[in-house]
Amino acid sequence: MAEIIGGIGISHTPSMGMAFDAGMRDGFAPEWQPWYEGTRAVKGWLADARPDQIVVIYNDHLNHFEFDAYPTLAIGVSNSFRQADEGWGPRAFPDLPGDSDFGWFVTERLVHGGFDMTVCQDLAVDHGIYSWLPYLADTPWPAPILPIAVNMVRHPLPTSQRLWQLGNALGEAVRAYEPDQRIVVIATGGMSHQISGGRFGMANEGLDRFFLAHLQDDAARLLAIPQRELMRLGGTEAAELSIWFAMRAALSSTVREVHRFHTFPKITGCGVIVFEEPPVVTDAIAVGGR
Amino acid sequence: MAEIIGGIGISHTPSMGMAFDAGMRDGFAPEWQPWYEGTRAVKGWLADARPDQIVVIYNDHLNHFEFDAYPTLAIGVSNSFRQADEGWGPRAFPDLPGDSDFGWFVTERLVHGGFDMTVCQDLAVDHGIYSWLPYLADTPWPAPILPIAVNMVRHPLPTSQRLWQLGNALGEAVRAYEPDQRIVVIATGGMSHQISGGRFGMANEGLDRFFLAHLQDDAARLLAIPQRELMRLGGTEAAELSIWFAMRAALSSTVREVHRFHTFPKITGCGVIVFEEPPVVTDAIAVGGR
Amino acid sequence: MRDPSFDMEEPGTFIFDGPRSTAGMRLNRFALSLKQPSNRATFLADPDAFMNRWDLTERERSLVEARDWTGLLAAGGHLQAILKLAATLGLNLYHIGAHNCGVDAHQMMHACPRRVVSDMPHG
Amino acid sequence: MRDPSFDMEEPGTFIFDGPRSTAGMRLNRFALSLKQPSNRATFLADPDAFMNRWDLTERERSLVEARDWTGLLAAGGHLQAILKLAATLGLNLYHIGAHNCGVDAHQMMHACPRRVVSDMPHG
Ligand SMILES: [Fe+3]
Ligand SMILES: [Fe+3]
Repeated sequence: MAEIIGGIGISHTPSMGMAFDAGMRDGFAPEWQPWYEGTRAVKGWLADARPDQIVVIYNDHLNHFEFDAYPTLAIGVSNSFRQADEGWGPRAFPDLPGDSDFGWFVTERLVHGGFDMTVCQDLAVDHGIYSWLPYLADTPWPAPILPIAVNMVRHPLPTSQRLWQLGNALGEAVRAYEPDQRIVVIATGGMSHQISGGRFGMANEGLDRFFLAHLQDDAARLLAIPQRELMRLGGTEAAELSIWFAMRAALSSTVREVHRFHTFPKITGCGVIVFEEPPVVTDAIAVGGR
Repeated sequence: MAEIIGGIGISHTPSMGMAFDAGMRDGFAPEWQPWYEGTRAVKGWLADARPDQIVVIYNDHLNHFEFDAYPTLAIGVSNSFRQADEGWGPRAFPDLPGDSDFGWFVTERLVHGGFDMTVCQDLAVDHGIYSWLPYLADTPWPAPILPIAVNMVRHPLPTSQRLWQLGNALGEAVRAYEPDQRIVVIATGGMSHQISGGRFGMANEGLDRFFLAHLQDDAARLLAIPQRELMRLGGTEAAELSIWFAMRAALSSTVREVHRFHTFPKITGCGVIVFEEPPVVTDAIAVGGR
Repeated sequence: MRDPSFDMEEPGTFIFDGPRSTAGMRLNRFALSLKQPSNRATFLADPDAFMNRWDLTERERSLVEARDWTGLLAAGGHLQAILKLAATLGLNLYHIGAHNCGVDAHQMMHACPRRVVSDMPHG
Repeated sequence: MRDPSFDMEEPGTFIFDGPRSTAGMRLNRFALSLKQPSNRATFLADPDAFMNRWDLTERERSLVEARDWTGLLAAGGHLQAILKLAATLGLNLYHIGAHNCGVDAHQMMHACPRRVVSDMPHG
C-alpha cells in the first residue's frame, strides 16, 4: 500500500520564480538570498524522501481557469501538465509529469466521498506551483504531480474547514492506493500579503510565524480563525493560508516538523515548513493500526 | 422571506424537444401525444404557482462542458443563459433569463456549506432543460432560472446521497433568501434508458414507476438503491434519476404529490411528478418553525 | 438481437469511467469539435486532414473511417461525443445503437423501447 | 501614505465577491484575453477597436485609457486580470499598488514590505 512520507507547506509568488531565474543566472538579489538558502534543506529533504508521487494543493490566479467556469476545487488528471503562460511567456522549465492512474484513483475516492471536484484532463499550471518547484527539485522533475486547484480568486472561497476535510479525505484516498508508493503532499499559498487597495504590500510577520508555529500540533487553534480574520490581519491574499490545512489534514497526528523557515523578501510572506511522518511501524500503532 | 412552493421532477431527451417542435407544427406523433397531454396539467400547476425563481438541477451532455474541465457540480450565475448548439443549431426559443443576485446568494450558501461548486458566469444550456421547458411554460419564460449542472457523463458520478445533501442545502439556502419570493425547484434526468452498447434502448417501466411511487414518502428506500443498481436495472443513463433526489431533498417532509405521469415514447422513460408544499402556516408548524 | 439483460458487462454496457476518458481523450476532442458547423464542413471536405489536426492515432482513424461505432465506444469515445460524429455523417442515435446490437437502424428503431421486467417492486 | 490598518473597507481593501464579478465580467474577459501575445499586439495597435470587441462600456474604456487602476478594481476588475493589462502597457504590480495608495511606483517598491504588528500571539 502507498504511504505518505511527509508534507510541505510553502509560499508562492510570481516574483519568487523570477528571482530564481535571475538568481541562478546572476546570483540572488539580497532580499531573495535568504529564501534561496532557507529552502535548500527542504530540497535535500525531498530528495531523500524519494517520492513516487507528489500531490500538490495550490491555487490558480486566473491563469488557467476563468470566471466563466471557476471551480471551487479542481483536480488535474493527466500524464502531463503544461506551464501556464501568465502573459510573459512560460519560463524555461519542462511540463509537469502526471500519473493519470493515480489521479483517477484519488478522484474516485474524493468524489464518492462527497467532494465535488471539477476533473481536468487538460490543466496548465501557473506560478502557484512553478514559482517554488525549482527551489525544491531539479529537472527532470522527480515524480509525477497530482495538482488540486482551490479557488482563491473569487468569493465565496471554500472554508478552512472544508479544506481540512479535503485533506483528510485525500490522506485516506492516498493510503488506500494499492501500489507500494511513497507519497509527499505539498500545499502552497502565499502567507500574509495583499496586492490591491490601500493596504497593498501589508506584511504581518507575526501572523505568518504564529501560523507556522501551530500547524503541527494545534491546527485546531488556526482553524478557529475565520478566513476573513486571516484576511483582515494578513491581507486579502492571506486567505491562501487555508490551503495549507489540506496538507496538514492529509498527514497523521504524529508528524514531526523537520524544517521551518520564514522571510519577507518583498510583498509576500515567504514561509516553508516540512512535516515528516514517523516510520510506518510506529505510525501504525500511533494512529490505531490504520 | 422566500418560500419554496413546490417541486417538479421530469425526464429530458433530445427527441422530446424535437417532438415538441414537430408536434406544435404538425400535430404530435402518436408515441409522443401522451407525453404532451400528460404534461399539460403540470404546465397549469406551474402557471398557478406564479414562481419568482425557478431552480433547475439538470445535467449537461457534453454540450457545454467538456472533459478538459468537467465539473461534478456547477452553478450558473448570470442574468441570461444561452441555448447550447448541440450540433444541429439551436431551436427557436429565447435564452433563459437568470437573476445573478439570487444566484450569488445561493452560491455563497452552498460553497460555505461545503459544496464545491464550479461557478459559471457563462453557461449554455442543452436539452437537459430546453427539451421539456416548452412543455411546462410558454415564452417569454415565466421566471429567472438558476441552473445547477450535475456530472452524469463521466464516472465517478456524485452519489445519490451527495445529491440529497445538495438538495437539503439548496432548500435551506433558498428559504434564507430575504425577498418575499415564490420558488419552484425542478430536477430533471431521464428515467430508465441506455443509449449505447448491446442494451441500447432498454426500458424498465417497473423501475420508473417504483421510483415515482416512492419519491414523496419513502425516498430513503430509493436512496438505498446503489447508483450502479439503478444502472443495472434501468440502463446506464438511469443514473440520472439520482438528480431527482436533489429536488426532493429541497422540499419539506410534508409535501403532497399533486400530479404524476409516465409513458415510454421511444427510448427514454418519460415521467413527471409534481410536489406541492402545504400552505406556509401549516408548513411552519410541520418543520418545527423553520 | 438478444433481449437486454441485467448485467453491466461489455459489450452490453459500456461504462465511461476515468481510464476510458484518458484513453478516449483525442477521439472525444475531435468528435466534440463537430458541434461547430464550420468544423463539420471542414471534416466532410477532407476527413484525413481534419483528423490529423486532432492527433488521432492510426487505429482511431480507421475506426472513424469504418463507422465502427462499437469500436469507437470501446476505444474511449463517449456516446455523446460520438453522436456528434454520426450526426455530421447524416446518421443518428439509432445507427449507433443498431451497430452496437448487430442489426440495422430500421430494426433498432422498431425494437425500441426494449421493455425489460425486473424484480423491482412496482410500488 | 497611511500605514495599512486592520480593517476590510474600501479603498483599503477590495473584496472580489460575486456581485463584483458580475459587474466586472466584461472588464475581466477583456483583460484576461491579454495573456495571449497576439491580443496584446492587437490591443496596443488599436486600443479602441480591441475594447469594442469586448463590449466595454464607455466608462470602462475611459478607466482603461486613464490607467485608473483603482477605478478599474472598483468597477469589478480583478487584480489578477488587471495585472495583465498593466503588463501589456509595460507596467507592473507596483504601479497598480502605487496608484491605489496615491504614491508613485518607486515609492511603493521601497515601502514594501509594509510591516504591520497585530495582537496575534507570536507562538
Ligand atoms: Fe497566490
Ligand atoms: Fe440526460
